Amino acid sequence: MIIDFVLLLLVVVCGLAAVLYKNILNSIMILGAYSLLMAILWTRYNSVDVAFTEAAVGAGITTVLLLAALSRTLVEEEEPAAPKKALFPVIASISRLIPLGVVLLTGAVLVYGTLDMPNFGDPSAPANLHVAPYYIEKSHPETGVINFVTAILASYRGYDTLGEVTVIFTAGICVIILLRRRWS
Amino acid sequence: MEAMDIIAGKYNYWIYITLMMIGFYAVIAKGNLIKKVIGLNIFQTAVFLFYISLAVRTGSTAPILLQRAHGALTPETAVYTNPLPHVLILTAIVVGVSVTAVALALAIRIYQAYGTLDEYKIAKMEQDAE
Amino acid sequence: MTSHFPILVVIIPLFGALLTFFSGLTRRKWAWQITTLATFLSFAISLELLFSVHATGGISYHLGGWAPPWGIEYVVDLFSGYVLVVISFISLMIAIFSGEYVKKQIGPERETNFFVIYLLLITGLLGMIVTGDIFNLYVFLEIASLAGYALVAVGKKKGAIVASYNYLILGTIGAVFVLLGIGHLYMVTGTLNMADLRERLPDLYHSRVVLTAFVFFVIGFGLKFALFPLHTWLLSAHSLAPSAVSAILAAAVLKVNLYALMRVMFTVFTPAFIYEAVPIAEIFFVIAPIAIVVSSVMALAQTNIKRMLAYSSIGQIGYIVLGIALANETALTGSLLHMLNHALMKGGLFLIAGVIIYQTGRYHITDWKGLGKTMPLTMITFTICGLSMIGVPLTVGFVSKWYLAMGALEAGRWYFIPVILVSSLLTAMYFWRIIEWGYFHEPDDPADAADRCAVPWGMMSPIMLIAFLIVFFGVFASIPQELAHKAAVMLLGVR
Amino acid sequence: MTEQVIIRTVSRLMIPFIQLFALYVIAHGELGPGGGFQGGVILGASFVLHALVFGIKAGRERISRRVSDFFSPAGVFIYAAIGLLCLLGGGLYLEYDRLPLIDNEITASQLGIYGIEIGVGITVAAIMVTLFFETAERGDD
Repeated sequence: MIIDFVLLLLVVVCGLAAVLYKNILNSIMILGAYSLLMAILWTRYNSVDVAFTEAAVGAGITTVLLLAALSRTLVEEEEPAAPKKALFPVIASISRLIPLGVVLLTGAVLVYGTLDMPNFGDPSAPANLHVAPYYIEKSHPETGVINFVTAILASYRGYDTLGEVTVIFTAGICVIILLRRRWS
Repeated sequence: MEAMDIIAGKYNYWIYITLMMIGFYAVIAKGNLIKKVIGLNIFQTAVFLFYISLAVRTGSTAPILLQRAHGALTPETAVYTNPLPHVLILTAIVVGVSVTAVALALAIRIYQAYGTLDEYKIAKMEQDAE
Repeated sequence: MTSHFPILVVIIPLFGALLTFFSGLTRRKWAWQITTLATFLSFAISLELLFSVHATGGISYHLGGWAPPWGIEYVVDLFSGYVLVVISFISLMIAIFSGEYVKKQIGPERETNFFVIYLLLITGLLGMIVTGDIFNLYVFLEIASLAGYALVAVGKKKGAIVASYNYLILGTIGAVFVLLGIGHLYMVTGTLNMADLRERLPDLYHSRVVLTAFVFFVIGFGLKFALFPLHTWLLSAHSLAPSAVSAILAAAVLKVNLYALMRVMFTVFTPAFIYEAVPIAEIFFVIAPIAIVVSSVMALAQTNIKRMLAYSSIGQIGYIVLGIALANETALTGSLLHMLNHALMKGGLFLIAGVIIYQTGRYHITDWKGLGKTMPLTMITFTICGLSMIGVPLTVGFVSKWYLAMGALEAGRWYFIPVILVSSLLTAMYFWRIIEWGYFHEPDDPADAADRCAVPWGMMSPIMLIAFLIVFFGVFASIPQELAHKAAVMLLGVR
Repeated sequence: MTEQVIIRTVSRLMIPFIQLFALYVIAHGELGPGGGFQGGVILGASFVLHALVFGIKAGRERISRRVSDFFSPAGVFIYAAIGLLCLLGGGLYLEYDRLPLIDNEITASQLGIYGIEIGVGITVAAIMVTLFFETAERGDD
């Protein structure tokens, strides 16, 4: 319980630091730590499969891809271009606040929605009562698989997984068409 | 007391909302194109945390059938965490890395074409070109 | 085999994409042939599906043999069947067109991968249309989105990469919002199946979680289909992408994302919720007229043809949204008809712009002097599409605007009729400029007239077919009208 | 340069084990955590590690563009084709119970799941390799 709490705080700190650092290399490293902490947190929430994936993808592949991209671009965040002499300085300073406003508004909507949610960890939350128990009862007799996550992933919602593989294939082809230089 | 209950009972959700706001802010307010991708990752991971949190049942065990050591293969012997959100997030993580890869490819191409990764400088060059 | 059509319509383009990629590895130039064949098969199957649902009612297909809500379900009803036919038809037309176009505008070495991504885009779009599972919708949404981002960037224009990046960022924000919406719904219902959600939601209409989910769906999909004022990415993405890509983005991608929102609004949340529990119609009543008028004015100010067409798309989306908000059968019929019509008109116009740019390299309408003489066939098709955009009788554009206007009267909101009229007038002005430049000015260099007539038939024939259909369905309006009306009744009747 | 030597030696020793572990994870998804996707990522990461330690060029010698290009769609193809095989057996798409030529439904289901996990693993590994090399490779080297 205390560990979870500390982990959650660390995740927030890492998230903030990754955004605030000017040096992008630092940001990427902290992002890797952020993903790894997330993975540890998720193991504590019993989602071993997702934690495994997040550690391999979030902390592994994403970090490597970011570093590779960085090696072909710039390490430092540039100084922003000199602001144009605004006709109405008031409007210019307000427009800089728009992103913050959008973010706060989104946060407010989420908080509003969360007020009616069942408490965290509530065993009788509707999400755990309708479809999920069926998988837990039936997936082994019906598919012969012991890991419920694999049973759902590969069988009950196997078509989603086909879509998922198609997504990653699409990403591969997109990167090829965007970056490949020598085609022969 | 009720307010305390809301704050303490849903603490995980408050954390995910905070993270989402941090990531979202980086995506829309940061000028550097790679920084935006970093923000996008935080933004997406926050939503994953939301899904994982809603699957948690206090006192449950990982969604893998407890087996032979205890003799029986019946699921009733244990309370399991809801496996369905885990499946959804596995898919969503893949989507996340796919988007990151394509975004980085585009950022590299932009750097090759413009010599900068700053959104405002690029916008200015585009304006001048017109 | 017929019973498997709902899945085959999606899986055939996927296999097409894989085979195209394999053929590229063996250096065989079959990309275009496979693409055309796959989109043709999808179109044929869509037609058959539409006929059969029209005759016998909806089809449900259980993927993996698992009954919903435990497994994923595909649902073909009149609404999805109708949109399926529209999207697969337009994707076939653009696939045929792209054969010659891609060689010159995108380059031979990228040709194979262009078609691979094109087919993946079609897979994603068709999958979004037939799915009856809300998370599956998200997965296919992402396939279509990723393919769309890359297609915008494949052109030769430098700015297209930046446009694609911005499109990616906003599109991903939209997709994550949709994911959040799905999570909220799942949290309070425990299911992901759309039909099951519909049954479980009515008790929860006043739950804040459900309200929040709805807000995120509207904003998330709204970002994807460029709902005013979330349209900023559209202008550069649609105007800087290669014309064939602009055509598929405007004609198919926008439509399918709009379809997805309508699916969620009408079959997950039901009309009882969207018209009574939330003020979404009131919000659309404000947004839609602004979008319609402002975009027309902005289109009038453009000289770049593709930018003008991009602005006009925002207004056309406004019409469709207006019809949804009016909440009666007539207006919704108008909206559905406008989805078909806009797909034909805007798809056709972008393809024509593509032909003209392909032949002359001219983006600015002031440079289109005398095109009526040098490229007569192209200009005739352009005129037909333009007249339809204005809403002249005997074209499809008239039919849908008529239904929208009648729907506005029926809803007691006559004040939308002047909005439609003013916008039509503005549309007439911005298309008239082009027709005037084309027909009433002499070409700069009459000598190259003969040369310019030689547009490859592979590019001209889909455009001519689209122009023919615009007139055909304008004259025999009852064919799509009957389908659209039945679909509208079905959507509004799901109470 | 001693650091380089250590890293290289350790990597040379480790990579085969990482690859073995990746195959284990792909095959083991039915029993414990893991599966095609996780295993595929690890397999792809082993090639990426090789390229990071020994250089991009040496990495491409280990797994050439032709190979990764071939395997990228191959996995999706296996997956989607297993779905079609189920149609041949009279079932619905991806209904593994009806895979032709197999009598026992549970065996068929398990085989189907194995098949698609392998498909997922192949595509994911190949695409991870592709993503890394296309992102890291400069046009001029």
